[in-house]
Amino acid sequence: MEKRQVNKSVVIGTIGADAHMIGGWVLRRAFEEAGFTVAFLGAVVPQHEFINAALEIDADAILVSSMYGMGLLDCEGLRDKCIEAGLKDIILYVGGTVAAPLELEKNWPEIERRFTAIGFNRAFPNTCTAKEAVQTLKVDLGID
Amino acid sequence: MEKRQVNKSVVIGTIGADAHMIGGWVLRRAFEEAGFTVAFLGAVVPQHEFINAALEIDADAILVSSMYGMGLLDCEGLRDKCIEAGLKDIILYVGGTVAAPLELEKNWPEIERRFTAIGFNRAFPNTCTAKEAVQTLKVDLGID
Amino acid sequence: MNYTIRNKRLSDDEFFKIRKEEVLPMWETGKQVENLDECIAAAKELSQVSLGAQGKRAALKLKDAKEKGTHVLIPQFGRALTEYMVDGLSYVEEHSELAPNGFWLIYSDSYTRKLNFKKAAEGIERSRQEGMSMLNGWPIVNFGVEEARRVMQATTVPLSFNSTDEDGRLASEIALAAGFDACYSRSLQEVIAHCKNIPLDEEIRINQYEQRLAGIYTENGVPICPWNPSNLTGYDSPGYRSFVCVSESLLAAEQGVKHQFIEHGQNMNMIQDIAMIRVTEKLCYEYCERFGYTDVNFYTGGFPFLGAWPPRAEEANAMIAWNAVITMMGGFPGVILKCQDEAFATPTKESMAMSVRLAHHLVTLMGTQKIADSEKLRLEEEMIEAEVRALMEKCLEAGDGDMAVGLCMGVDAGWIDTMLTPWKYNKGNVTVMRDAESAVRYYDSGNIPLPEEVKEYHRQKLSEREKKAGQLNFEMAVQDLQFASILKKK
Amino acid sequence: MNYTIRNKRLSDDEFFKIRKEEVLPMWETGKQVENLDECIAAAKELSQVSLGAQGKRAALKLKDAKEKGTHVLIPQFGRALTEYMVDGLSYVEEHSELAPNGFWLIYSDSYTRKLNFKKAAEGIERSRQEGMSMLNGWPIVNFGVEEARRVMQATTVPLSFNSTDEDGRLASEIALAAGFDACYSRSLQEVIAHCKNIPLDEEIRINQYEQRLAGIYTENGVPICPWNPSNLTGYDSPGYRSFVCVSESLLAAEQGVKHQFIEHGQNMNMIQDIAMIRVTEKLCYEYCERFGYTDVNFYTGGFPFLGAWPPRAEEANAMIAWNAVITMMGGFPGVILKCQDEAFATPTKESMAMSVRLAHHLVTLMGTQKIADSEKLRLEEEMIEAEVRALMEKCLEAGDGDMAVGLCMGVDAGWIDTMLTPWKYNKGNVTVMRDAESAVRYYDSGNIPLPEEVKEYHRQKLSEREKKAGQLNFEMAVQDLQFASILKKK
Repeated sequence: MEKRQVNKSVVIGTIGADAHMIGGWVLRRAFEEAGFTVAFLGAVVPQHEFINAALEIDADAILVSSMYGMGLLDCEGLRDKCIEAGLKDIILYVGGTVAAPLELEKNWPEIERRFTAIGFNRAFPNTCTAKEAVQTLKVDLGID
Repeated sequence: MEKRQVNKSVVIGTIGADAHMIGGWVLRRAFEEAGFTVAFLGAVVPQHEFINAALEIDADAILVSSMYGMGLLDCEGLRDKCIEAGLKDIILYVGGTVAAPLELEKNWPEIERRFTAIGFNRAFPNTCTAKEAVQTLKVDLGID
Repeated sequence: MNYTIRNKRLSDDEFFKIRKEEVLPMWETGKQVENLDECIAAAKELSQVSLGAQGKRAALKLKDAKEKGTHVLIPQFGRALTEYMVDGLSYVEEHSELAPNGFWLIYSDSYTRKLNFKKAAEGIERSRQEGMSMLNGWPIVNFGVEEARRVMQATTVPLSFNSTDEDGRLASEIALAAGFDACYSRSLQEVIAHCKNIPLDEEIRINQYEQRLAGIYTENGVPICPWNPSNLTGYDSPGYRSFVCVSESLLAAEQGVKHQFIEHGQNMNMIQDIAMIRVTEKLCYEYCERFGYTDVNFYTGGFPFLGAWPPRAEEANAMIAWNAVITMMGGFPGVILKCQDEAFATPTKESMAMSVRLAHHLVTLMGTQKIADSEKLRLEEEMIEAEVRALMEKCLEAGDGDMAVGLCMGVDAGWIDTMLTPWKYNKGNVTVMRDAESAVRYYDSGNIPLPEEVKEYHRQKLSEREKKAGQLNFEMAVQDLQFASILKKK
Repeated sequence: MNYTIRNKRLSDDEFFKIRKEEVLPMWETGKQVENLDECIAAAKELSQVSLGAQGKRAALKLKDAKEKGTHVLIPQFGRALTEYMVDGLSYVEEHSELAPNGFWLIYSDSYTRKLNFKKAAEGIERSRQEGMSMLNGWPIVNFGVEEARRVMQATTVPLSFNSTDEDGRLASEIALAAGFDACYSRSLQEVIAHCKNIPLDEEIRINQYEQRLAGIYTENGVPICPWNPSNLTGYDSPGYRSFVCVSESLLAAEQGVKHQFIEHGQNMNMIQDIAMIRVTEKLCYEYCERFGYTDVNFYTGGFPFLGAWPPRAEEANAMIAWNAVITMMGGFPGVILKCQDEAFATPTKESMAMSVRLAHHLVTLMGTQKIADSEKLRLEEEMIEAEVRALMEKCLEAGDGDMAVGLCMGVDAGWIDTMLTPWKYNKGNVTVMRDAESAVRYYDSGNIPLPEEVKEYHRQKLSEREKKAGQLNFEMAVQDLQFASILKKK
């Protein structure tokens, strides 16, 4: 199978019932500055809107922000929906305060395990900077 | 042997090279208010001054204050000197911040063990109030 | 545009029609509160169980603190299961000095706030399976009024329920029937903070119901103290914050609300935060008076910084302390508390107890110390007041004396505006930045009707930063968003 | 009475005679610093190892911060063994933002401070046996100059050695030769705080040597910044605190000290603490000017509350934060830090790192915010200034222009006086209490030459408390001593 061409485009938004938009907003600026095409969906974004936007701009990656502690629940099923939509290989990142219980947040390997299990490529704690996110995606896309 | 008569008198002072006098000063007021005769020696008091004062007022107890963390070292030998001076049965209390290392201060049973080993009747952490000290001594003297 | 909304009290007919047709059917637990008289009687009973003369009523705690010049500590809590709630509230009350003078701010989870009760139910189930709280708050609607009364009985202090997001009506019904406070006064505040698609006039309509509900309880002997919060996005001009609060005080007062806890998210510049809250209180009284609402009581409070928090306990402690110091130096009775977990997770009982202990000792240490009157404070107050008055008057003029209409028109026209929000109707043509002393100023005031002297003041303040930091640019505004949370790596 | 002491610079002959006969023979390690030129050269070398343009010199760090309006964080440390010192300093520097702008305050143990080097040696031995620090500081004299240099090399920031109690001369010699700062300016401060029997004139004589030592290093290219502390007993009138500092600034200046870190223990009333420190700085410059010491630099700082601390981390955090907030709002560059362990033990490295992190984030949050000028602050400054001037002028008059003589006469006559001290020559005829806002006032001013308007001001302030709390009495003064440390039992 031929590898899909990288076209430096990402979808960014805050998933679920979460109204926190600043993390995504800062990310958007960082990716635009790094030369990416960005579909910025703001906050309170349902899963299907991420996928529609990804199709529209032929995105390399969907970057999901979640700050209110229920990211784990909100992200379940997103990979399956991507596959259904023909986005089997799209990169999925999640970042923020992704789990309400402190016992989970303080056990980051467990968080990563859980997100890997539901098809995410990476999970970033909220100490991650926008710059680091850009850098990591570039590496994952093989364009750095 | 006949039991010595209780005459409600105490010696109070801060031992060793320690200049903290306020704990002792508050104690003094509480004991005076409770009807005790108090020999108040202030701060930076060597062991022999405690004993001289105790002989002078025929004290029931010597209340040693120590706030600077070296009370354990400063108090060693006081019971022996009391015995030499004929004050075999005098009650010895120590109170304050009696050990410099946090690992000791946070292990209060060990502090008590150490002070008991060198002949003290009781050791009080610095959370003890003057009122509690008076009450405890009254019980120990059987006058409550 | 044409708006059907008016700032006018709902008649009983209107209220009970909405109640029956819209509110109670939202979820099966709505049936439990059908009989409003019984609910009010139960609330009266539950909140008189009292530690002091004020019972478990936030209004009376705040009134007492305001009169005495002291402070009411207000920690926050919300977990997926009722047993976690009971355990958490009891733990904090046992391990801190919250009682008798403080009270609780209780959160529901965000699914509940979005009326997604099915997903909340899944979260409850999931939490039971995992043995931990997988929701970011307590799904009060799913649990219903009896469970809410269990929570009320587990505490020795009042409970204020945060009835937030688009539609808090059913949640507020249940909360009030259990003896809580609820019924936040919020319309513009709420769409800016938590909504995406709802039009403002619809949000006002929904909120009028909640306000009227509070009014009915109050008229029947249970004094409800809705919060009138101005937390917004965490990055707003103090004048805008104050304006939102003052404008909404009129909407609440019209529905019969007699106690309003007016609280503002703090930007962490002491002088500016204090000036903002003082101006709000002054103008709430003044505008309510002007419209004939002469018997409304306002109590002020400070909400800790709403931007991003740092991910280490010591830095979070610095923020807890500095925010509380600002609120107390302002002389504001309500001291709302975040905790060390803020950057990470929904607050744990342990961290919340620590936060109460820290703040309580600040109360001990600071006593009745307050900021002194000064030229600087007066000037800051004047500038904020001028901004609020300009917005209020423009609203009233546009709405022909009707604040609800004026608000809608201002937002649509873009002369009511703020920088960053998930809400699609906000124009977002303004930019705020911090000045050399970390006060928040307009870098670009867009189409806000900012008086020229206020504009000039903001410009001058920003130029002080420019002198230190070089030419200001938009990147700096972005950095400002993270100034309190990003810790330097070593 | 007749005093032989005079405020007059020691001649080289006098200085080196005392050095040879009194100071170096105190303990065997004195021999190591015999050659003063070599010591100065070594100090220069050691302190130029630099993270920034200011090298490892406290004077230059403070000067820079004063010019820029920023803050220098100053944590404290002292453990029985050199390896604990090296480990502790490195740990904190690695786990906090102490470097590059902060510096250390290093404590010796109390046996060393009382020149009981034999007992310090036993403590070292005992610490080795027990595997923990059984001394409350680092016995610098026992360890000698090479070990001190090891400590200096282990840190990336300056080290200030607290040369406290009756006689810090040998300790200061060793500290300076290792590149530290030392040579506290302290005579009345010290007898009040830490001594019992030594007469003041003797204490002044001892301290003149330390001051002259600092002068010699400074004249030879190593700018020493002695602390001129006014910490006293923890319960003193702000006017008395300020007076002690101002009077001692003259004694230090006469011996050639060019940099003085004037720091005061804070009473935790923001307005009063800030007024106190500002008055001190102003009058230090003024009186030094008057006596021709025109090239002395003063840097201000705040020392956290010196009374009893609470035995729980959260309450201690409240005190760390509130004290730091006061110092920063005053605009004072030096922010001295205590830590959570204060109520319990000698600070651990872990708690000290936490304290630095908390304070550093306050610096981030507060930026350059300062207290605004106000009538209230000005009045407080006026009252303190009047008290200090009255005492200074009475001293100078009694001493016929000689501050050293005046101080001795004032103490003996009892018109220089404070409430509580271990020192037997203090009359103790004054009582201080907290007023309604927790500011410290004279309940009884004894024989202090307090101007009538100041007396009246204190009376009026206390009557405000009386209105709230009922008739004042001595018991309240006793309770005031513990107001920050006693936590209510539940």
